[in-house]
Amino acid sequence: MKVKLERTFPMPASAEAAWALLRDIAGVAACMPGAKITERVDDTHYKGTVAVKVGPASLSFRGEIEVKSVDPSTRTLHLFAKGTDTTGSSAATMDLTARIDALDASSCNLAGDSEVSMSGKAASFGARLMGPVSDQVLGQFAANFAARLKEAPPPDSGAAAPAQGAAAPAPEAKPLNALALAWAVIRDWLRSLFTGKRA
Amino acid sequence: MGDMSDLKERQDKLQGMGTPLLRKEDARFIRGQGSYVDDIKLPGMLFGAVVRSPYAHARIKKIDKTKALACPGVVAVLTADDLKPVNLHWMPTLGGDVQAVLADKKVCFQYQEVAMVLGADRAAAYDGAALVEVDYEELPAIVDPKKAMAPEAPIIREDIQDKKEVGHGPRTHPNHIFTWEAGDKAAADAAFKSAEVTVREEILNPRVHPCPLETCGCVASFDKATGYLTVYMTSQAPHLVRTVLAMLSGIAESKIRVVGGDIGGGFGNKVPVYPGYVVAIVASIVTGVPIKWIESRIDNISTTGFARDYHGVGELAADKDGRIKGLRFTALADHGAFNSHVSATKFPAGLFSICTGSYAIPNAYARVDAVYTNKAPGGVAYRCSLRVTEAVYLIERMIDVLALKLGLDKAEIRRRNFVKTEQFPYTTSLGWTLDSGAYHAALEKVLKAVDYEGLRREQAQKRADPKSPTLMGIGISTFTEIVGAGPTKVCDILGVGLFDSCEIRVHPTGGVIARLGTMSQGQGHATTYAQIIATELGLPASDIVVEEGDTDKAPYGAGTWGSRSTPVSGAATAVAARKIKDKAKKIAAHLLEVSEGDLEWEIDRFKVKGNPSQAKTMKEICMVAHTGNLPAGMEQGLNAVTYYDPPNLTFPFGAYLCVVDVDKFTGEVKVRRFYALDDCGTRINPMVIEGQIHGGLTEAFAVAMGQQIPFDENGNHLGNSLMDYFLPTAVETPKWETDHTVTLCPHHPLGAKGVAESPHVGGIPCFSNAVIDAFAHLGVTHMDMPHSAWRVWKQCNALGVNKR
Amino acid sequence: MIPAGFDYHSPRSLADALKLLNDLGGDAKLLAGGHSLLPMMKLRFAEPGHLIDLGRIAELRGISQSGDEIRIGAMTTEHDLLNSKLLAEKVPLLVEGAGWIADPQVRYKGTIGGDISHGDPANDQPALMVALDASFVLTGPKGERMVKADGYFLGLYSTQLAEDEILTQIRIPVPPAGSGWSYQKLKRKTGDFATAAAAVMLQMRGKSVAKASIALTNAGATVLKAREAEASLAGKAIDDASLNEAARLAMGICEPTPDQRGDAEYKLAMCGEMTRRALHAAHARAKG
Amino acid sequence: MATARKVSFKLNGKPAEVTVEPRELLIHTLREKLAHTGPHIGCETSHCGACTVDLNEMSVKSCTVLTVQCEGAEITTIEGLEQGGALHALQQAFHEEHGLQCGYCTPGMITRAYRLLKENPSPNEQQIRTGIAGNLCRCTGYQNIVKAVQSAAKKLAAAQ
Repeated sequence: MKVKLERTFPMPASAEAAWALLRDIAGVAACMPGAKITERVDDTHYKGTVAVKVGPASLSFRGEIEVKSVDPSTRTLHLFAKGTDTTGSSAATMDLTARIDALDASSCNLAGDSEVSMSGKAASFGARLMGPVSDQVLGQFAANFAARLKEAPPPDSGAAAPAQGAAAPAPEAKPLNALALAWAVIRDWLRSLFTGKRA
Repeated sequence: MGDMSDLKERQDKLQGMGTPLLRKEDARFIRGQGSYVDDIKLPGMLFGAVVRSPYAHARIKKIDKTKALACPGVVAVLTADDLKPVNLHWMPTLGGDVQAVLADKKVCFQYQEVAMVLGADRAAAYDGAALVEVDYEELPAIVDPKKAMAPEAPIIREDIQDKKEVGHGPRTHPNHIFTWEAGDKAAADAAFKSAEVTVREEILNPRVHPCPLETCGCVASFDKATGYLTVYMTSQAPHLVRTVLAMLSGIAESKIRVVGGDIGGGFGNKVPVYPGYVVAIVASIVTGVPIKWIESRIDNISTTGFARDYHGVGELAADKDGRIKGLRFTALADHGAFNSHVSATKFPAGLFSICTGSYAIPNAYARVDAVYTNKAPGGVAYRCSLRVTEAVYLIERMIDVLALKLGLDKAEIRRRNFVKTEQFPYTTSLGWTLDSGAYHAALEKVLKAVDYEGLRREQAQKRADPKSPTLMGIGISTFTEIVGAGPTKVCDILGVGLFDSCEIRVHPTGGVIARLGTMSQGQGHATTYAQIIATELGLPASDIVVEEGDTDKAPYGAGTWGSRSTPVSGAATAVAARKIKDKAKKIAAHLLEVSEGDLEWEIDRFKVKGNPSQAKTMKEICMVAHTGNLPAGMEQGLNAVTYYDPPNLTFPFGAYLCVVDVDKFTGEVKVRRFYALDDCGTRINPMVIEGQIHGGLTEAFAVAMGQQIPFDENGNHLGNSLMDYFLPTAVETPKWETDHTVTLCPHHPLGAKGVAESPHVGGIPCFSNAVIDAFAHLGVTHMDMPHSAWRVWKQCNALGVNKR
Repeated sequence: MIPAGFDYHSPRSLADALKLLNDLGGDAKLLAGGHSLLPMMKLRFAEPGHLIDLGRIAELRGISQSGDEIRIGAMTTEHDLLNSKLLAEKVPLLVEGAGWIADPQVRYKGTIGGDISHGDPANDQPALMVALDASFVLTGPKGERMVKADGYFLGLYSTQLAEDEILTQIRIPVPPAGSGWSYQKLKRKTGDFATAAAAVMLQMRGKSVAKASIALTNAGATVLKAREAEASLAGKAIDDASLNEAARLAMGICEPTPDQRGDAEYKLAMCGEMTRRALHAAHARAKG
Repeated sequence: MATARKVSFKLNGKPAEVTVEPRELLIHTLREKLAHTGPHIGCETSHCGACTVDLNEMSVKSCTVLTVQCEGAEITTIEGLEQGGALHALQQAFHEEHGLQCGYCTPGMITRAYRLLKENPSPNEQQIRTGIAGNLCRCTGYQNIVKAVQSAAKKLAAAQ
């Protein structure tokens, strides 16, 4: 099962600030609902876990993240993450290209282009959920990202060590459902801003 | 002269052939006392749970058992590396290929067996299975067979990539399995060149699954002290399985006992030998304790014995009156990751060459190309003989396509092409000799019964009325089946000829025990075989016990699939009974002090011609056969065993008609009427036959209207639970009307043919023909199965008939 | 398939259940009929540490009338709804709807509260509740609060029910006498979720529509209330033109997810078709 | 790991007590701890009905009921329908109307029909078909099952 999503979210901060946060992998991970960096292998390779919670169901994936490219000139980050769930019966990959487009001094757009693919039992049973869930995850990610930009100035130098990242101001985002209420409140705000259409 | 009432009373007492005798096997089933494999519980038994691949194609980098082994109740975790020392990590398949028992370095289809966790109980085994950590490196998967032989296609089977052939002739690509041809291509091509009319259609038989209500499973018990292996398993062919196990394990076949027990439906799914069985057996040999392995439903639909996946192209050439001059049928067969497709050695594409159907077609050519894909292996015959549904579907669809092209009525075009009764035995241009048939009579009886003309008039009115919310379709199928493999000169599996057997022992007081090489999965063998013996020997069916499926008790046979039981074992039963009857006659002549020539048989006794008071009943003879008062030199006892090698297959046929109403706005198809006339020759138990027809039609309905195993582009299985896989309930299932004619099989001792598969084989094209006929006036020549509301609506929408 | 291990609690009173829910926190799941949760647990998609079985809390079960309101305990089974004389008389839509849910065995165990709380847009009760303008009583440590069905469903599997709350009662205003009703559900087979379904309540004044209430099942991330479609019918007669327009407007708000039941195009069309048929059937039943 | 607990209930009229983990499903308790192998496992996702038993006068799919939920319950399985050596009218009718073939769905089917007839003693064909829609059969096509339920209903009515 593959789902392609292109989304653009407005961010309440300068492109520089947003870019600084975006290039901090641990910080980015912390914005992913239920995600956590557990180990930094090297500058471009990390190990982590992500717990996706869909109602009573929850899948927790453990796997690797590879930073394919970081391009300051276009403020573009290209990540590839793959993992298998803890029961070994499902697997997932996510190919994410995130770009910061400046709007004005205090705002910018976070443009995300992601392809999520599922394998195994989760694909067999979750087909009808994948689209909506990916959509919610991405929207949640944007909301957290925006929140973090508001909260605290992100580390301004290079890719922060994961330890710092993990200990960064904003706590690791809670799994999706816990934030359902908040999510619902921002949902329409996000909807109204969606520019892309599902491929 | 015995008076009539007395004769009738004696006749009725036997409850022999032709009587709707209630089934003997029901007694235990209605009490919940059946003995299915999962009911078996042996002391110290462990449970095996299989760890399966989430990927359709991937390398296995590492398997870490640590966490699983630390799990409470987990006894062991077996992987390919553990099976290597006993050389059982790979096994031969019924298709002449090899199959990984547990994935060896790579997985080639989703849900493939990677490891088995042995636990003290089910729960522990499943807990352990969830803790086995496998590192995969995903590889690109091939899901569409049409892309399998592309130059850049990833190689699925690296283990055999250099092999020039896998059992069935030269390979042209690493993902190619075999190419099989039948008929005279030049003659067929010539017929097409000179033809007045030709039609061509691409026709898919989608990948489906037989999905019996009981999944597959086994209990393997190896006795280290005696070296004796007992396997209780869900097998339609216990003796063949025992032979395979002997080949695999090196254990003497005399020390292997396979027990079928009661089987909760098979429909082809329970013919092959699956990795789960083999791992359980190895595990029992290694641990010395009994191992139970039972498939989950998801495992069953995802990994064992799928059917079809034939991507066909049909072509017919005819004159302008619709007389068929030539046929060219080809198919691309998706066999999945291993060729464990069930087939007779000489028939890699099964009996696909029956595809000339009920019609006299002078020139024909058939070809099947089989390829590997990253899907589950299998290719079993789902309630049909090998590849017969695919063949019959093609011809019954194509003749409709031809009728449409010529503007001919669909009944009329069949009349014009039927093999005529006087032409039997008729040898087809693809080499089969059809034993007997009365095709015209069957069709006319059906058309009259349903008032065909009236239906066509109603259809014409509906078509003329744009306000009609429904489209009406009328489907006809006049099929010829081919069932009852052997003969051994033509059919073998792994070298074992497809004969079958029956051993009959008659006891002094007239009780009879009969043992056969077949295996009932609900067909009622214990009843119908008893009826054959009752009629042949004049002993009441109630005193005749039939046993099957325990290889220690029953004589060797190829099992029950492809409607073999009546054509082959039924014949064996009759022949064995007749051997006994011949001996009985000698005894009777001896007792009555007359020559055998002076005796005649009457229901249950031999009597002296012209002196009816002088007679010996079979019951009397049974006792005498066990005394000393026998003809000089004759041995005691009344026993016989027969191994029957049929001279030919049998060719049951039928004429079906289906009326559907299609909802233009939802695409839902309502089956208004289904009339099924079957001709299976002599009818041994009409009640059982009717039950088989009902069941077969219902499975045909499921296949035509909803069954398909869907995959996404990564080879993910998208419908492997009973939520998605279509098994109709009593609400969706139509009501069936049945009828019959009787045309005896000339070469069967009882004149009988097989029947259980006809309704499936003949039913599927009938439903399709009905649905497509609903759109025929709009120029639609074909729609692929399954005719789900969604797909049918898409047709309505494309044609714009659903505009409000 | 066997669930992962968990601890089981079967409180005898609502108070005990709330206390357990509070003490055990996020690791606990409420068990109602179990036909959504247990299969997920058997597939090990869900591995809660604790199950709190609401099955033995008598106060959560029963159907009664209080004033012009029908009150249904959250643990009342679909089977009970199907066989309730009171509902047959006062809220026949609920009886008709319940008959379309799953199969007989599942209806004996499945509860109206469980169906609603699950927050699955493919479930049937959400649309029935929205069409009937029902309200839900949510009970938590701080007591009770009332929430309208319309607005209760936030997203896929997410509702306004807080983690420390239990849906305890459903309240349905008795529809005016003469109201028409219908639940039209298209599905592949018995026991399947809807490909698309529409619940309709309809009040007529003479030949024209006084009030229409339309809710759609499995047409988006939550149950959808087809407001524009409802509005378009106000004051109009039910005829081909008004039905087509209502169906068109209903389809306008649907975002069905493609799956084995159909692609988006088909499901969207079926949302319209079910709306049309439900309105048609409701009209045939409406008096006034 | 969750602690096992004692659960007692009445099984076919006789008291039964088992010690089970909370996660144990009723079907496994019946089949593996109490030697009642009449109810079968067919799908595990509560679609096929092969595991149907009668629990407190409800037809339930015992693969989707926890044994711990059955404390104090009255459970009837196919094994409990035969009374004093006499088959229940449904068991007899399934035999006489050829309402079974492989026999795998039969215990669940008959147990379901038993409750159906208690609630509706004279169902018409459509009511029977919807009444057994939670039970799948792969062999019979249901036609003879419907006949069997109808004939049992008549017999039971006559016996009243």
